[in-house]
Amino acid sequence: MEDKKRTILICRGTGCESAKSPQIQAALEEKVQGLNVEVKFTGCHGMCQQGPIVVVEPEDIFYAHVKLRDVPKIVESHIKNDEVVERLVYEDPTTKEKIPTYHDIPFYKRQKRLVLRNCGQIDPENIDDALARDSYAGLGEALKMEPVEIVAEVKKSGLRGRGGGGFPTGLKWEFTQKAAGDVKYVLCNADEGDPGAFMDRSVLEGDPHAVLEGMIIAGFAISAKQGYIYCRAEYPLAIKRLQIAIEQAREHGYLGKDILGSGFDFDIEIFHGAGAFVCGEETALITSIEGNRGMPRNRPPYPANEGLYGKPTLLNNVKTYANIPLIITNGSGWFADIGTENSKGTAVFALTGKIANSGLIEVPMGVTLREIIYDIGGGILDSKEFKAVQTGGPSGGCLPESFLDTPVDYDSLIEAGSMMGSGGMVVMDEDTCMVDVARYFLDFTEKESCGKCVPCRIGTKQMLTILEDIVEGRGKPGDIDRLEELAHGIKIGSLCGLGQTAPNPVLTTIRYFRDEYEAHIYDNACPAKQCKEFISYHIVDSCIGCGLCRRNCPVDAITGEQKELHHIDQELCIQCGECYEVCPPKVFSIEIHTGEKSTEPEPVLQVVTG
Amino acid sequence: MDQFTFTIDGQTITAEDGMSIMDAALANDIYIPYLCHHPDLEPVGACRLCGVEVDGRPMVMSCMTPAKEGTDVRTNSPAIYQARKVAMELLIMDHDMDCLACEAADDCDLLKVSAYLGIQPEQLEGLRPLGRQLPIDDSNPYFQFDPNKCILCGICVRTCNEIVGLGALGYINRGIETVVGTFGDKGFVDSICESCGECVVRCPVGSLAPKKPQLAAREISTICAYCGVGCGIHFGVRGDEIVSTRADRESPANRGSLCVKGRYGFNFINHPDRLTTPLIKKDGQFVESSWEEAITLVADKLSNYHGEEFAALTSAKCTNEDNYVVQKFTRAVMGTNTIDHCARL
Amino acid sequence: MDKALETIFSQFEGKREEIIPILQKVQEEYTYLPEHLMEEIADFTHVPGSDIYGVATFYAQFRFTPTGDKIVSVCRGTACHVRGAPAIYEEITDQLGLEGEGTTEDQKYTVETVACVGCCALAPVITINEEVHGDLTKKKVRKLLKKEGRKNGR
Amino acid sequence: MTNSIAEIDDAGTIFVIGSNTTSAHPVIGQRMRRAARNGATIIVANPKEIDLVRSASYFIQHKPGSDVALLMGMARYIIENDLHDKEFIAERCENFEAFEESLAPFTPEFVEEITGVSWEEIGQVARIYATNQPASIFYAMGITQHTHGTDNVMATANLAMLTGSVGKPSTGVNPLRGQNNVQGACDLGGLPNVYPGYQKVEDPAMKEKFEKAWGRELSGKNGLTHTEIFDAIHDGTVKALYMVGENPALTEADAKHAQKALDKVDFLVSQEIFLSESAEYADVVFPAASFAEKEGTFTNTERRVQRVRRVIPPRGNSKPDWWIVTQIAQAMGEKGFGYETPDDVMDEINAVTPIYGGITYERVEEIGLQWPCPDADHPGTKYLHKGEFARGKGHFVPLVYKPSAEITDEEYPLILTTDRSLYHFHSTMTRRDYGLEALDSEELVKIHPTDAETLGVESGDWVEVSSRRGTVKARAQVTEICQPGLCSMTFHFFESPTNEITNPALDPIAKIPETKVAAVRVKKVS
Repeated sequence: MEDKKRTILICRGTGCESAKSPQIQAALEEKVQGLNVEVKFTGCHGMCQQGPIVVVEPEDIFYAHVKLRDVPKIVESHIKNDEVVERLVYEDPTTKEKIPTYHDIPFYKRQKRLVLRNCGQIDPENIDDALARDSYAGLGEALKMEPVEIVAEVKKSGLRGRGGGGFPTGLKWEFTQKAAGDVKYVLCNADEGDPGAFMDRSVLEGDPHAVLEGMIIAGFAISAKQGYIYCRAEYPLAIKRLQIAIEQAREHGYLGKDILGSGFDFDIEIFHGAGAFVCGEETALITSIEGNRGMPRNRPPYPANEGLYGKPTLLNNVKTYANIPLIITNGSGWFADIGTENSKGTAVFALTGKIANSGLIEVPMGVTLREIIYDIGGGILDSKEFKAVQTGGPSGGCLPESFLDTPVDYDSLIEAGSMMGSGGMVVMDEDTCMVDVARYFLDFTEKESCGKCVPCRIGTKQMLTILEDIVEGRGKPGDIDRLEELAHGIKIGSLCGLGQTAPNPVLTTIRYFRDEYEAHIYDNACPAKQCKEFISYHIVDSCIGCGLCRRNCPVDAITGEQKELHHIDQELCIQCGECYEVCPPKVFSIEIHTGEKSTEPEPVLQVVTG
Repeated sequence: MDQFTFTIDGQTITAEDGMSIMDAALANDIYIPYLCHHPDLEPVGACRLCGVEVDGRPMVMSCMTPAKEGTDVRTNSPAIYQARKVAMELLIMDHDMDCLACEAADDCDLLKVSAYLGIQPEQLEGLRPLGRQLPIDDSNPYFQFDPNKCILCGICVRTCNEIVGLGALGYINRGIETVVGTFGDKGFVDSICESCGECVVRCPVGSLAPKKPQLAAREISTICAYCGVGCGIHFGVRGDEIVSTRADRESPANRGSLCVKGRYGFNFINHPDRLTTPLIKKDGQFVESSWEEAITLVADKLSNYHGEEFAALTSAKCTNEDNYVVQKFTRAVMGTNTIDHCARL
Repeated sequence: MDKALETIFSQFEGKREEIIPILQKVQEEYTYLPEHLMEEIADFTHVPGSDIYGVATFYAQFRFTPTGDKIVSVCRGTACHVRGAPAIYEEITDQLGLEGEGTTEDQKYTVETVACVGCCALAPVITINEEVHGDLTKKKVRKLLKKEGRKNGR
Repeated sequence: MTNSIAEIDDAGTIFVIGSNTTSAHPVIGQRMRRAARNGATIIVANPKEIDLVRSASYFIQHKPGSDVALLMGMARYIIENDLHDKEFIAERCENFEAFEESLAPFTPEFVEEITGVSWEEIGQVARIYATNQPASIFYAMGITQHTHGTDNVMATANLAMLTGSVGKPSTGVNPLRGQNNVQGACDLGGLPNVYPGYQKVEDPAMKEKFEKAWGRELSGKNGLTHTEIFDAIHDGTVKALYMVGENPALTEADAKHAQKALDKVDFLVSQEIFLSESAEYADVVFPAASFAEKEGTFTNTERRVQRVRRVIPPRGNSKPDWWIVTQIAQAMGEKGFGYETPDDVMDEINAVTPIYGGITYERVEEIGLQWPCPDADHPGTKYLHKGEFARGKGHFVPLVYKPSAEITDEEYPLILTTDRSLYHFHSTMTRRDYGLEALDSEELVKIHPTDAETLGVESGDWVEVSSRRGTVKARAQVTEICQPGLCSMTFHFFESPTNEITNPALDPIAKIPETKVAAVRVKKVS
């Protein structure tokens, strides 16, 4: 077996890089000198929690949590002696079962990776690696087609915008193609701002050529000569790899003048976003590229007719473009066979929150939330109770357990009061306060509102203030109705998608978790025991008097002799939770109570005289 | 220009090509509430109050949407009322509602729209007051800027850009923190602001307001007396005093614009230094005299000079008629062509 | 004009759409956007100063005061939030003696929050000068800052 | 102005030379900036970086007094690059060959040397002016207040004719007139060489016409100009001076000279609204009604005659200027001064002034009329020289470069130029407005940082500015608005009477003093 050629793949997505994967790569390269082994790095595998990840091929062995000191062991035992390093193979966090081979890991088994086809498989900084996996094959075919044929293919595929809105991509292409004008632009929205989402980042870091290829095909289809990728500056690695990919694509004749001898000219530039979530909105993104405050414009006119510099402009999300080469190569029929009747293809999610397997997943449209959360995600972290799943980021909603069997597609999620969004999926457990979640999202949208239109600018602030009052014990009867009324007014009144969807987290939490709101307002209780104003910490009889909590209490509220039952002075306690955290797990003698505070009549209006 | 018809609330109205729904409505005396619209400026659709229903499509911004032949526009529907009401309630809760002490109280668009929507105080119960305590900029001698009353309609910012072409004002920060301000958020006088007051004139609320009350009893039109542009001005008069100015929109010279001198620099007229009676110098001192005495004196004296001995300086500040009389006097009475003025200075 | 600024300007034509890239380069060079440089940018791009200032204050990336030696960015993404980011943020500001976002008196640290660094699987996450630190607890934060402090000679 | 203010909106190129438009003609300045926003190309040529530069696409910062070299250089470039309008020149102009010959000395090297501007930049703006039509030229005192001011004006006219930029909408040569009614004062004969309507006093026919109209024998000899009047007082010719609202003690170049004359003259009458620096010298002072207190007309820079109305009654016992003079004439037993209202005066103007022939109060009630307007049916004239020049053919004037009267030397190493503040207009009115005074309350000597450094001067320091004629004191403002070697002051502040040091040397034809160029030295004082 000595001669067997092996490839060691080291993940260097942002997550793994933060855990020193570049050093691991360097160490491996040094150790395998003289052996028949190629060491290369790849983009993200999507299971960042398990990083750094090292995959050995052709055996398809998946090593997780690899440390620098593990390098000699891998080389000595696996490479030289064909012995898999048992200690480092992936362990299922729920079943604790060791699963050595990549494709047997349940997290991957249930997935269908189209957009993520090359992520974790190729060296994103090496175009030859991408070419070996058929990158730019779609472009070659597209250039032989008529632009109208390309648009027809995209239309037939049923692909819908992967940025979240789900507008039929082919239709958008058709509008832009038909729009009058000599100068047109192709824009890629890589301003992935949804908190809790990193799908686009992973694609850009792992397979930048797929995005470029999609954009070039789009450029050919609508007769544009220039493309821009609007990428947020918070993604330095993605920008770097895109830049390298663009340069390599130019060298290989996929970008620039007379692409592949077709006479078609097209080039792409990267625009670094400067930190404004609203720039994910298409008109805001365009005004931002033009050098302005990223404030959305009224539509119509739509970008397809009047976009960047007033010219017809096609704007799609990273993942939308990444789908295009596949549609061209495999045909629209092949693509349309995947997914549901109205939602074709796959959905990519960043599955995060209180979930056992956090990570990036790709599934065919139509699988249920339950399958994603339990079969792929491995269920709730630490065996807690599932409470809600949030999709669509700040524009989406929180769905309770009763919706777990909802199929994941554009229309079903909207019907349930949430939305597909660009792919964030955050799982919440029993310890998550849903009022606080609503407050969190409103805090986000309030900070990210551009400030142009009244409903969004002041409305998000007004809702946030009411929500803050509720979680901090100043809620008033009537607040829930007021929130709903505001929410409806803001939804219909706001200028752009940010404001129109900002109330969704509030509306869905009220719709599905109204009891939690009521508990805060009427019972002085936070059922999730999260809101400080409503909770108190108590030491119960199982206390062994170790003194850990006493020593860690920042306000000296805990008293008690060594080895005796301790006591928390409720007057002094600031509910910081330090005692709860330090109490040894096997002792577990700190309890959190809620709803015990007396209801004090609140002075509604104070008239001060004199 | 081509004309066409469409209906607003069932009433058939005539519009011209290029008119927005709002333009057409206003031209036909149909009121649609708005705060950020101004006829001189490009529309932005920010206040969201002018939304109408077009052929059943809700919330079409009437300020930005061209009127189209044959369309059915509704200025009111439950959804539109709801959106407007919420927007208005939000604005009120974010606004310093000290109306009695406000310069704009007699002409405040916020109050006007609020009245149109019938907003009642008890309706606001349960909403949290968001008013901020931002410092008032009173650096300019003629007007002040109170950001706590600002509704961010952007009319001032657009005016400074589109009308004045200066860009002294812009938006600062983002979201609820957004304020109108100058470069570096300094006082108006420490910026490139030229104090022309075009923004003050257009502010729909009391945020940018003149420091002195300006309500006039009547208006009289004349021409500015400063530079050669010859701007048309309507002076507002109360009793015997000029209390306000308004640019003449019909004047081809200024088309509704004025500069700082023209708009505000009229206070010299009532200055206590004004000469109010003829003065005759006696023993090196000026002594007040009657018109008769002074006229007689000058007539007598001038009879002693003729031709080259006399010279007159007339004035580029005076009227054509003044100048004609002075030159005629010089030429016909004093017998010389030595008359000049500061044309060259 | 400043030599560094001249070098930056030499890479641009002075067009309106270059404002954001120019501001980014200037901040990269000076760590923040000094007022007099924004005036120079206004002249260079023929855009009113108020407009430049408006653009700069719109985007979270731009700063108007010099930063500390280390920039600690606390992610406030959803995944981080539900996994304890607020406590992490509190711990960091407590440890550095700050009231909220800002720079320490000794100019060693600047603490800020960011929308989402896209490392949600490692939540809660902070970055220190672009280096990502994930799966944090209060304890880990204390250790991390101690380590940074040693590097910093603090 | 040959053209109208409103035509600015549609100009392709707006070439502004020797005018600080946004300060001196703010509403026109606004209009230019607005035009620039809508796509017009603004070219500013000025020794100082004036505010309008912010809206300009091109800025030529030439040396003070080098306008002829700059404009002739542009003309040369235009001809060399075949950008001139040959058809227009052939059909509508004359003397082109002589003009073309006169361009010979204006070689690129020579022009660069004189103007301090590279030939490349000059060529660039020349090309824009010639090709980005319609192109209009605007100028003000920065062109005229030179010993070669007439040459400067001719040079702008040459340039306009060369490119056919005259006699069409949004083109022309457009002097921006300073005072509100300087146009009207000129139109109505407030000049020593012409009767109302620019009818020459030396033309016997005109003399006869006015003798008949006025019933008096008239002098057929040109009178003295403004500056000459003060010399004539000094030499004893002029013994009585009648001043209507003028303040030469502050505004005349070499103001000391004027002050001495006022002191010397036998009999001095002043009609004023305030006791100005000059009125202080008078024997009799008449209190005049302000513009807001009387009826009449003003004629603006675009030749538009507009109606002035009595908004409030005259303050105290003050009276309109025409009334005062009428009273004196009557007291002197004169007939022909029986006017009871300004309307009566206008009737007479209509009768004797062809260009005002059809301008009646009734017709200017709303928006005024632009002269020439010879009769009651004439609609007025938006722009001049349409189809044909007023004089027939447009006459190209060959020019040579002449340096300014005063050049710098060791003793006076800096050039002083004057300008105006947005917040003031001359002095008497604006200084008495609390707000304008608050916005701009003192003279500031603007000086370039390199000169300031050499002199050890910082912003806010007190400095003395001295010329061969005197010294004034003011605070310094160190600013890159001025080019090195140039400093600049306004003349609004009696506390720092700038015109006591400016140069009274005259343009030989227009008799305008060279207030834009004086050699000075600046010294820091404590």
